[in-house]
Formats: sequence, C-alpha cells, structure tokens
Amino acid sequence: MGLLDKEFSDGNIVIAKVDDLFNWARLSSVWQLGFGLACCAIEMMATSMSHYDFDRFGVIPRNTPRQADAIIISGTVTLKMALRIKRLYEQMPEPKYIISMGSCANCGGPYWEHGYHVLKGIDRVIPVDVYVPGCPPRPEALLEGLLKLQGKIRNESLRKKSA
Amino acid sequence: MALKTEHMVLNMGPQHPSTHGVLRLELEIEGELVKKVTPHLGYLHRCFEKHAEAMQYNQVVPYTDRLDYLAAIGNNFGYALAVEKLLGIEVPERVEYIRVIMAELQRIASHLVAIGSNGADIGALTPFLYLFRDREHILSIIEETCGARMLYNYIWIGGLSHDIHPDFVRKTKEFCNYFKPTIVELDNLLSYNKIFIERTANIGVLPVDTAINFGSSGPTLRGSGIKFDLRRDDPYSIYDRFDFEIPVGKGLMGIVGDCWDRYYVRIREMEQSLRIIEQAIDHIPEGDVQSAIPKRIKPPKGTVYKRVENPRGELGYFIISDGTVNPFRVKVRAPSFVNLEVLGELCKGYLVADVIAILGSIDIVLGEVDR
Amino acid sequence: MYQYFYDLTGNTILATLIVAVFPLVNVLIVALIGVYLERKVSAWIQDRVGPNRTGPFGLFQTVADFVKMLQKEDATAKDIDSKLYNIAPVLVFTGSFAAYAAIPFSSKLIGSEAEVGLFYVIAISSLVVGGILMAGWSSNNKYSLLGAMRSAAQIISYEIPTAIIVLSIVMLTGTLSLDKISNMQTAYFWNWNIFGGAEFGIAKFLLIPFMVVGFIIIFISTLAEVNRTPFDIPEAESELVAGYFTVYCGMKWAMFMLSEYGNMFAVSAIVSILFFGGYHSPIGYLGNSLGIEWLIPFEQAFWFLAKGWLFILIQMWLRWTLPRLRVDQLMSLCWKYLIPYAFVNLIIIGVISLL
Amino acid sequence: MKSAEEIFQILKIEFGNSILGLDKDTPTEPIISVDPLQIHRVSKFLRDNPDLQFDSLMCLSGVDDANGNKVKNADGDELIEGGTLSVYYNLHSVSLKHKISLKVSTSRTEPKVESVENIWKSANWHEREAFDLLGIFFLNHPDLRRILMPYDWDEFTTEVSRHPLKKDYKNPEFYQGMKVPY
Repeated sequence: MGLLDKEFSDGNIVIAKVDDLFNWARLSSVWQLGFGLACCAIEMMATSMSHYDFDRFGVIPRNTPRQADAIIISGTVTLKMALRIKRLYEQMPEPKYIISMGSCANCGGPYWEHGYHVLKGIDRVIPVDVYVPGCPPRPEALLEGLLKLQGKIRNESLRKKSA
Repeated sequence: MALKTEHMVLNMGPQHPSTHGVLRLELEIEGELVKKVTPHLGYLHRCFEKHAEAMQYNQVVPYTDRLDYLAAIGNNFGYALAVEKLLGIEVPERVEYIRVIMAELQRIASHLVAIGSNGADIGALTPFLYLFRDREHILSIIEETCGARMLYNYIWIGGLSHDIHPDFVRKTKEFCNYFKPTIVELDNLLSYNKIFIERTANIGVLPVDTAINFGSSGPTLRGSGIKFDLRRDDPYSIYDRFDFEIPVGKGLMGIVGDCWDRYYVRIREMEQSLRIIEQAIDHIPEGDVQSAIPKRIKPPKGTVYKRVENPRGELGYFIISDGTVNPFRVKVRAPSFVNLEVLGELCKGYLVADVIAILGSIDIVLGEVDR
Repeated sequence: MYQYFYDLTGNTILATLIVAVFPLVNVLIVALIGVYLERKVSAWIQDRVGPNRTGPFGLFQTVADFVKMLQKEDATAKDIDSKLYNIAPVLVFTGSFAAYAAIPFSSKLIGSEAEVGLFYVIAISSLVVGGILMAGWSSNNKYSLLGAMRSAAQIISYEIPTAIIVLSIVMLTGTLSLDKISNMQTAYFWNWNIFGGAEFGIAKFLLIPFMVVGFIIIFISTLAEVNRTPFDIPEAESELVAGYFTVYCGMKWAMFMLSEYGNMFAVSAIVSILFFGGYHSPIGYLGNSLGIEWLIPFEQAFWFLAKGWLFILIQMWLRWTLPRLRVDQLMSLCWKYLIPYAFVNLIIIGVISLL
Repeated sequence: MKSAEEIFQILKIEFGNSILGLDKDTPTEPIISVDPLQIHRVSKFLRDNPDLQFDSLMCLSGVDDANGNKVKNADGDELIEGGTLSVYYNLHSVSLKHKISLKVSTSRTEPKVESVENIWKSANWHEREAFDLLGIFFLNHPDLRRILMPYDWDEFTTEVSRHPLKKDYKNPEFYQGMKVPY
C-alpha cells in the first residue's frame, strides 16, 4: 500500500500520470530538424550514422521545421544566417527544444574576437536548452547533450505550461 | 489572348537537405525546368582571412582546419608548405612520409562523404551510412595519432604536432585490406546501379575548356577528361616518388564530363590513394618529427602562392609577409569556391532534381566556399 | 461479415459498429507497426540498431511518436487556404481507409462483400489524389505545390497500368468481387493466379510467364501509387524538402503518414488477392485436417496478413536500397514501357484464356 | 614553358608603359606590376598569345597595402589615408604548365581596376569578394554585388566598417539588432 498511498496523497495523480506519459512521449521522440551549419554538422551526421545511431533514442531528422521538435545548432552562426535560424525556430510548432552544439554556437568559439561576421553565441537570437561544448563535440558528447535534454523534458509539467 | 506567365522563383536553402550546408540557390524555374541558378554565398563566412592577419603564423593552423572541415589535414598541409617555402626550411623525411600518408587517408575520408552525399541526394540513403561507417575507421586511425576526430591541427609549420602511434602502421595496413573490397561493394551498390546511372549520366556536362576557364580543379576538372593533378603536374612534398595513376572521366556511361564521371573519378581516386599509402607505409624513416619546427616564425618580406591538391581540388594559399610574426595577408584560393561558380552554367536547362545531382557531383564544403 | 456479427450479437447497430471499427483499427495497427518496422528494417539494412530505448526493442517508439504528435501545436501559416488545408488530410486518410471496406481479410472478415469490390477499391483510392492536390495548393508553399503536381501526375499515370493488369485478371476470373477472386485460388499454392489459376490444363502453363509479367507490372505501379522509393518523387526529401506535406504539422501530418502506411498495406493486399490467393493458405488448413471448423477463418486472416506484410517488407527493402527516379524518367517508364507491356499482356492473357 | 623574365620582356615589348615593373625579390614567383586600367588588355594577351596561353586564373586576391598615413578621426578611430590597394593575379597555363603573378595597385580613395571577368570566368566571384571585403571597384564587372557579407551590410554600418579586410576596419556595434562584438 505504501507506494499507492504516497501517490494518492499528492492529490494530482491524474495530472501526474498524464504528465509522465506526455513527457515520456516527448523525450523519446525528439525529431531533429535536419539542418547542418558547419564542421559540427558532420559530427551531427556521424551521430545519426551506423556507428553511433541517433535513432536508438528515437531521434530522426525531419527536413521541414514544421515536423521537427528540436533544432541542433551545429556550427558557426553568422550574422547573415542568424536571421534565417530565427525564422526556422519560429516556424517550429511548440513544444520545441534547442541544442546548441559546439563552441561556435555556444559563444562564438575560435571566432569570438576577430569574427566580424560571426554571431557570438546563438543564445543572442533564440533561447537554448542544452549547450554541448567542444570544437567539434564528439558524437558521444552530442548523445550526452540529448540525454540532458531528455532529463529536462522529464521534469516538465502540464501545470506550468500554458499549451 | 495569351496567358501571362512568369517563371517561378524557388529558394533552395539556406536550410535545405541537399545544399550540403548553408548555401542558398535561387532557382528560376518554368514548371520543373531550371532557367537560371543564382547561388548566394556567405552564410558561413567566418572571417578566416581577418583571423589570419591577427594571428601569428603558427596560430593560423587551427583556423585552416576549419576551412574544408572534411579534409582538415589537406588544409594544414597547404598552409604549412606555403609558410615553409616563405621561410625556406626543409622538413625531415619522416615528416614528409607521415604527411603524405595522412593526407591520402584524409582524401579517402573526404571522398567517402562526397560520394555518400551525392548518392543520398539522389535518394540512395543506405550507401551514405555505409560510407560513414567506413570513414569511422580512418577517423579512429588519425584520432589515435593526434587526438581529434575531425579538426586535427596536425601538420605544423616545419613538422607535426605528434609522432605517429606505435600501432599506426599495422592499423593503416589493416584498413587498406579492409577497404579494397568495400570499394567493389560500393561499385555494385551505387556506381553501376541502373537508376543511379540514369540519374547522373549525361547530366550536367562540363566541357574541358569551360572547366579550365572557370578555374575548376580536382575531380570536377578531371571528370571532364583532362589529366591534371597537382600531385603530378606541380609536385609538392614527396609525391614524385610514388607511382599512381590519375583517373579521369572517360564518359563510360554517357558524355565525358557528366555527373557520373565526376562521381566515378572520386571512387577511382580512393583506390589510387590506397596505392600511395601502401607504397609509403613501409618506408617511413626514423627520426624526430618536431626537429625542424622553428622556435620563432618570422619569415622575410615577400609573397608566396602555394597550392596543393586537396580532395576537392586546387587549394592555394597566397601569403604576403611583411617581415613580422603575423602574416600581412592570407588569401585562400578555395577549390569549392571556384568549383561552385560553374554551377550556374551547368544547371541551365535541366530539371530541379538534376540541380541536386549536379551540386552533389561538384561536392562543395561551405566552410571553404565562404571561409 | 455484417451478417456474421448480426447473428452473433443480434443487434444491427452493434454489428455495424464492429464492422466499421475493424478497418480503422487495422489501419492504425498497420501504421503503428509499419512505422516501427520501417525504422527497424532500415536500421537493419544500414548496419544500425534502430529505436531501442522505448520499451523492449523500442516497440513503443511509434506510440511515443504518436502521443508526442498529439501534443504538438497546430501551427499554420497566415496565407494558407484554411478550408482546403484542413480538409486535405482527412480526404487523403478517407481515401486509403475506405479501401479497406471491400478487402477480404478472411472468408468471414469482409467489410462489404460487394460484387464490384475491385472496381470500388480502385475508384476510392483515387480520392487520395484530390487530397494531395488540395494539400499542395492550399499550403501556399512552392515545395508543396511542386510535390502535389508531381504526385497527381504520378498517381494518375500509374493507375492506368494497374487498371489494365486488374482488367486482365478480371478477364480471367470473370468477376469483380475480391472475395470470389480469392476463392477461385483456394487449396494449394499452385492454384494461385500467378501460377496460372486453378483450372488445370495447357492454358495454365501458358499463362504462367504472362502472369509473372503482370505481377511485376502491377507491383511496380502500386509502388508508384503509394509514393514509395524509387518513386517517392512527390516527397523527395533531398529535392522538395518534404513534398506536399511540407508545412503540415502535428496530427494533420500524422494523418498523411497513417494514410501512407494504410495505402501500403491496401495495395499489398490487392496484389496478394489478385495473384497470390488472397486469404487462402498455400499449404492447406490446419482446421481442415484437425476438423476444427472455426479455426479456418483465423488461419485465413493469418495468411492474408502474412502475405500483406511480406509485400510491405519488400517495399521497405526497395526503399532503403534504391535511389529515386527523376520525374520525367518516372513518366517515361509508365507511358513508354509499363502501359504498352500491360496492354500486350492483356491481349495475350485474353487469347490464352479463350483456349 | 617560359620564365618570368621572358614573359616580362614579351609584355614590355607589347604594352610598353602599361607594364610597370618586375619584382624579383619575393621568395617565390616574381611579380609583374601592371597598370590597373590596362589589366584587361594585358590579360587578354596573356591568355590568347600562343606562346603564353595562360588559360587559368588560379587566384585573385585583393590586398590592403596599408602604406598610407595614419590619422585619427573625430571618434578617435585610427584611419589610413592615402596609399594603395592592390590586386594580385596568379595565373597558370594548363597546357604549357608555367605560372606568373601579376599585380595592380590602385589608389585607396578611389580604387578602380578593370575587371578580367570575361577573360577568365573564375575571376567573377574573386572580384566580387575583393569588392566585398576591400571595396575595390572592378570596372565592367557584370554583377558587382557583395558576395560574402550580407547585401544590406551598408545600411547598418558606418564608413569605417564597410569593408572588413581593410586594415583600419572597425566592427559596427549592431547589425539588424544583433550585437556584433563579443
């Protein structure tokens, strides 16, 4: 009885269970926007390939932002590109997540000082959920980033969100 | 009364699955027929040349990695050769051998991605994955030596960052033996696939004189049937010691210089790279790979233009030195940048689907196009 | 089937409901398993593992996808033609769903034992074209429009060789009823139409090569009709981003997916009915040999599903092996090769069946 | 196959004063200086002459020579006044396998060079790049727009931040609402 008692005392078992189901669904089918920017894109592709197999986690690339859940900013964001990325982000339907992959997307990377045409961090344009460091991050690092994102989704709740 | 019609303008990219990055193509189409292609670049302009001016000579090497990120060692190689020429230094034999082996391994890795993405653009997704799987073998060989998977910062001015791993020779030989049957399998799976041939043969024909006039180089030029390879025609490092052939497009499936020829040249080049590796791997002399690295790199005043045969073509570094520790001007003649220019010429009169095939066969890397 | 359930329950409404719900459940299951299988098969072909984090062997992957899709915002652009935009997925889904009404899953499991079942299936599945055109046009997106145009041209063209081959079977069997066609190929596998039908004689052996040709033609054209590789140009990912459903998201897009997998099974079912004995077992029934009569319909359903899934697996195998054709090559394949061959085949089968 | 001196002599005879000189001190290929408003004629000759046949332009690089006077403007930015901008041409002959480098220098205030786009098509984008990054104006170029930087870069920047590869370039503070410096 112990377990059941505890859950009932929460008083919100229905919402809690629905939350769990919905969170589980969202975190196990994170479809990424198939979209590469620079060097990191090759590592992102390598993550989807036979050796690392992103598909194990239910991640498949979709080419259109309308059907994607997550966008992996894989590489240097230039000023010219930043506006396009912002638009892509706006085209994605909620709930949507962003993984910033690599130093360039995090903070400008090696181009932080003299890069007159490099945006120093994608978070100046769109909100970021998970930062993956590295130049470029190894596929394992990206997988870790995905696990972190899943952890984040797991703790989301229906009550806080206004859908 | 005649209907008023106008061409549809279709924007392909910067986010599009088969523009190989962030290229934007503005297609003017009539139905599915392409009337005009205008490439718009600069979505990955990372200011390499400005950085090179702000850095010291040896600090530029990591930035060269990020030009053609699929062939980072080739980029290092060209830059190191250019500065060494400016400094007038000779590097030890061992360094030369390791450089050549590494560059050829990198060439194979780069061509694997090129071929795979060309196939994937046409719809054959599975070979793409196979080739990435094989590429992992090369990456792990290089990783064991210098600790990075993609951007190595391996070839330094006057030497190398690390000596090779003790297992390097054995693993490289193993890879050569593993990879030969893979090429045959790839031929069966993709090269001689009827649908693939239908999609690429006689498409995007690039005549030799146009190719030369547009400055094309590498497989794009050789696909048009001219034997021009800087490893042979303007030898650098120790390439003149090795026996290898230069595969050219022969028009086996259609007209010389079509997409299939450019694709096929890459496959045959991988075989030749294996040949070079096999010739070099047993003759690496003993020595110190860092002995020739100058303590302070301060070349005399002057200019240099040094070019190497990168997987995508002629990679040239034009360096002006003003006698200080920083380069005064570094200009990169990026093969993809120049090769891409011919796209507008090639695509006229083909269908939208062919634009993808042609772009794939030119094989660009945006990091290098925009720099 | 209605009669069967009416006898069972004694209630008209209940019987109708059961009969109506069954194909829907089937479509959903087909899509659910189909998507999962597609990912596993592709993973297997591509030397990967495939989904394995959701449940045992990742079996609940599609469930997760589905529940996630339910939660997605229904984002729409401002300039869409919203009426058509909203109707299109429903229409497409209806087209593929309605085809199930006439498909005999076993001798007892038929939605409608219509005499013109074959005709009905071919007619109703054309509804999909309308939906696709609507989707492409109303999205107000150039990629969608191109995809829709390609799709309309492709599906309509490939219906001709399909219809001609169907005609040759109709000529041979003399009926349009899918149930009757299945029943003509009863007992053992050498009675299947691909082996010349049940009637033993010189005509049977003469028919075999032409039946094989007919099967190949109809298989290719059904592949094209359901937009599978090498004929997936309407949604060619590397050219048109996602084709006619580029701007659809969430459940509306899921309906396109459902109908795609529904269609895949439907055409596989039609092919197996026309050429491979429909729901009939190739090796006789266990129920007959054991004398348990109620087992037979279940066995038949098993064989039917097995045949259908076999063809789906072949479609997946092709999809992950072959590149895709170009739009003009696709058309020339249809008009220059398939249709003339199908006509010749029709005439020869006609002549042989007169013997 | 011809050496740089021979090519220089041929050009000198053909064009006289348009050929400004030969710089032999560089560690690699010698450089022939040419008048910026004659470069098209010279290039055409180099390509079409049967003894030279320079059919391929390997590289075209714009350079800010930074040889003018350094002055400070009202905002305290250091600017370079006067001096020259240069364009280097690295030519190569695929058939005869010889190489040559050309150089033209033009004034920094009004940089004008003849385009060689209709001789070597590969010059098209290289010249656009030099225009984009250094502001060198190529006469008779069919499509002289920015190539790497955004087309609307000028709208958000001041005079000192038009052309990033100039030695006195200074970052603008914002572009389209995005902060440019770190």
